Amino acid sequence: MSLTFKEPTAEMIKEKRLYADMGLSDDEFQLVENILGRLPNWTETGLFSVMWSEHCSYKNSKVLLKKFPITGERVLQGPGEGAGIIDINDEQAVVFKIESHNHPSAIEPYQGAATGVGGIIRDVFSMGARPIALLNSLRFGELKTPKVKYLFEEVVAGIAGYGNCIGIPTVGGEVQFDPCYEGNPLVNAMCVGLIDHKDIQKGQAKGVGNSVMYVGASTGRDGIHGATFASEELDEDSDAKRPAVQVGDPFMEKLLLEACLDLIKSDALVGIQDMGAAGLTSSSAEMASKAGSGIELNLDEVPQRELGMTPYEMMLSESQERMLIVVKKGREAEIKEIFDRWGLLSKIVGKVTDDKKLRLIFKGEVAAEVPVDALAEDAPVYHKPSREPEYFQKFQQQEEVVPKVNDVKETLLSLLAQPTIASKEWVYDQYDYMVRTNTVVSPGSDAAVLRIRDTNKALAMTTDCNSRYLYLDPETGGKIAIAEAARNLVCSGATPLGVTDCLNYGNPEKPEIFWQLEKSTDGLSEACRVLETPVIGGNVSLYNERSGVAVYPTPVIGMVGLIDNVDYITTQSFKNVGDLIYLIGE
Amino acid sequence: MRFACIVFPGSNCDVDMYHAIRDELGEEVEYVWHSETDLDRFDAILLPGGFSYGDYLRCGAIAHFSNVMESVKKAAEAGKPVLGVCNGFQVLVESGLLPGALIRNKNLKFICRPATLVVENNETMFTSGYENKQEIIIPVAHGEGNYYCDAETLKALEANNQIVFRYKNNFNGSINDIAGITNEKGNVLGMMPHPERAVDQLIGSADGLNLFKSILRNWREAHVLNV
Amino acid sequence: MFKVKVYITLRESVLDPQGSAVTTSLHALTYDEVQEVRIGKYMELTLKKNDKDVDVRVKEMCEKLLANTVIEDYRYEIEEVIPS
Amino acid sequence: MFKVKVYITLRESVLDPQGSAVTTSLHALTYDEVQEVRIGKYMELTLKKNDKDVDVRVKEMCEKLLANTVIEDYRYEIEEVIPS
Ligand SMILES: Nc1ncnc2c1ncn2[C@@H]1O[C@H](COP(=O)(O)OP(=O)(O)O)[C@@H](O)[C@H]1O
Repeated sequence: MSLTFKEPTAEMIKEKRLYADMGLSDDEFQLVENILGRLPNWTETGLFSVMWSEHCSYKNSKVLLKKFPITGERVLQGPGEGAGIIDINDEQAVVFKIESHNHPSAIEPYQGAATGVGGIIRDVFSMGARPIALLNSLRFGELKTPKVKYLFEEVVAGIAGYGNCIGIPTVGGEVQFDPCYEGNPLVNAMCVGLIDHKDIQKGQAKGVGNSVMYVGASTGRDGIHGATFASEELDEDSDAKRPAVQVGDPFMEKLLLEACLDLIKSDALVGIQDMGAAGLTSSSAEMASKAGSGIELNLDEVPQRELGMTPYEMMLSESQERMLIVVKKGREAEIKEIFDRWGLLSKIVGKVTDDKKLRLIFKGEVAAEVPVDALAEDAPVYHKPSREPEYFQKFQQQEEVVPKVNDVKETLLSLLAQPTIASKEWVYDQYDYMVRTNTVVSPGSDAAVLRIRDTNKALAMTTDCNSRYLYLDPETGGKIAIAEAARNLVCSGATPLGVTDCLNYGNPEKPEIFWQLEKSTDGLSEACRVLETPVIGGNVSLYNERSGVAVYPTPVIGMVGLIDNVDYITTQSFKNVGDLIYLIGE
Repeated sequence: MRFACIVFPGSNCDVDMYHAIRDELGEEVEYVWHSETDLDRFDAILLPGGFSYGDYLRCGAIAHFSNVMESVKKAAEAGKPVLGVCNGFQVLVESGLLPGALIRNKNLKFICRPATLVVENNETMFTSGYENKQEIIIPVAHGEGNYYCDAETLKALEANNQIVFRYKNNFNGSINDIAGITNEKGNVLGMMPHPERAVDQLIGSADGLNLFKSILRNWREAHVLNV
Repeated sequence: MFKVKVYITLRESVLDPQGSAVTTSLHALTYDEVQEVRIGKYMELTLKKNDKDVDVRVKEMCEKLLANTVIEDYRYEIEEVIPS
Repeated sequence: MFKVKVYITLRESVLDPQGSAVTTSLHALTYDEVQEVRIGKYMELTLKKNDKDVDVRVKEMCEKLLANTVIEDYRYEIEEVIPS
């Protein structure tokens, strides 16, 4: 990114189809032109391209997500905010969400995984909740090549590095190895938080004239266009195309977390949102759109880590550990004091307007002006063609195979030696799963259990998905994934409360992949309905392919359950010699 | 008895320490921010674990310049009990209140697990509630807990009975299996394992509670006349 | 025998949280003249002489293992020493 | 302005598990000529010029903060540069 780079003119962007490199299709570019009634400039093209990426807009998956049951007696916040919220009685609630960081982890596994953890934690504390636990779900190729071993080791180290440092216990997760993930590992991170009902925050920019403040780390050129990058297949050029890798700073986030939890006690706060994917662009556009307002940002005020940054770079940067907040006019100094105490930067960067536009001022001139709804909500929605894959038809016609076991002992031992089945102690030994001393059931059991201090309650939590089942039959496999998660909770003594899901799939533009998505979301939805576990949030990660080969359909399920009385926590291990062993179920 | 629980930016076991004292030991405890300078009102000082200043550069290196550390030194000189756990131990070592250094675990990985410790000296104000050679289960959670010191220092530690806890199975490479040491006077204890995480059977072990009880009992004996 | 010194630094746009923390801390210690600190790695390798081109070999080692070229730059110096 | 380079190395008597791990990995990659690897830190500081003796100041910074002299040695190079 040299300083001599001159931004192309609006005409050039159109003529040379420069928008295509940013991930916009011809039709989408035309739509932008229609919305604006003119050609977008370079910055504006960038804004649309990230906000209309699959990662931010769910343009290919929206139609499917609609099928999920999202309501229930206990649901306080369903999909649509940083994280969903479920009531757990006594004016308390549990907040949770899962998110993917697959592509960044494929490129730089340590930092990719670490920043994935950092991002999901921000989603939870931006709701006003105290994060109490982390979980994850990982997929790699077969643990045979040095490359896979490297990815595996570094991803685990990155998760540990971030979670341990920030002091949130990593209490559970799952790891599976299969050749289909060889070129495209999956790294999904989940965070669970605890909140008092009265502290629940929203990411909204309400109140014309209120101030927009920027808090946390300063902005650099890292991760520019990360959201678009996440919405493309990896190929051999990915290395060349990739943005400067984001480096996580868990120490900064620890301070930000504590400061934000102080902040929510202040009635001067109007709204708060994490700058995650698409950074300043998505946080400002979404906060304004949700509130039916507009936002004007003065980019000269944005704290910058590097010299000579352009509006395009600032808006698209995905530097970590930053938040955008909206504050009542005249109360900015109080807010600044809170961040000062934690040694953190806070700065007024703009104001709430009533014109429903996102307007960017740079060096005294308007650098971009676009309708916020167009960015946030009016992204095109596609219903891609769907086709049953041939492989599926073949499987269906196959006769049932009954495995023959000649030597039980040998078979058992060889099964136990499979990395997917073997003990994961090597992994969780590196996670501080005890910090904050609430972990009653540690990793290694069916679900992790954390007590809630000063109550008799506990929360059980798990992540699950057997993608082989989904590959064989996405609808049934989807049901199995939900059922497995629920069983894990029930075994621990908990009543399942709800679900967060991360849909990791291949390229949805291929009809066979879209079919997998369609069928598996049918299965997931039905199981959630039957088990009364509404989906309160989640994340979609498509284009998980390397050189044209897609991963198995992998909808990772995060589920949380409530245990009313800590005396009724059950664990997996055999307890006493002479106890009887029962097999129940089919 | 009044305990101070020092909070540096990045401390994260402060809450655990606080609850161990308040809820399990049943004594008074207060969080003390790193910028404070007066610790006179406290009878004992606790430096909790975590990642002060992100553990950037070296664990504990930046924290030891905090304002509060001058007062911690004064408290140590005055003979008050000072306990540093994990990152707290690292801060004590960096600030010279305890000898040696803590370097990366020999397997280069963070290690979190319940560890068996052997009580090597039960004649300190921290360990009088244990038997000598008693084995206790206390969790560890650290990436840089590999205790190192030169031969001369080691000799002195052994000679003065300053080695208070050893690992039964040395998993991190510490010299002579050292898990915790005191200063010469015996009122400053640094240890990598977390006694504050072992104060309640519900979360796995209560073997650490005796350490806090020992501090309390010794303090009472010294301060409360005619009991 | 060769003594090789390898210097590994973070690429320019890459955030250096460690360096920032050290800068802040130096300021707190009143070293106000400090403007920036960037922290990298320094490695000393001892190599036996063999029939391969040492420069090529060291470069390979850096690319493959010693540096993470996604976020780091490296440079090295090779010095031949006569073992005493 | 000064550019200062600080090299921090583990003292010889201190084990370097990271260095040993790298040696093993290099051997696994068939770089058999590698006899030893020692890993330290390399820092680049940018200092404004002031009326104090830069050499004294840098030495202090190293002693106080940048190196832990219980386990580490340090050395540094100071170069004056004219900002462009
Ligand atoms: N697979 C899914 N199932 C249910 N809700 C989803 C799913 N994927 C995304 N969502 C919801 O859509 C909303 C927007 O998601 P996202 O853009 O990932 O949020 P964020 O701004 O935190 O990145 C969130 O509330 C999320 O919970």
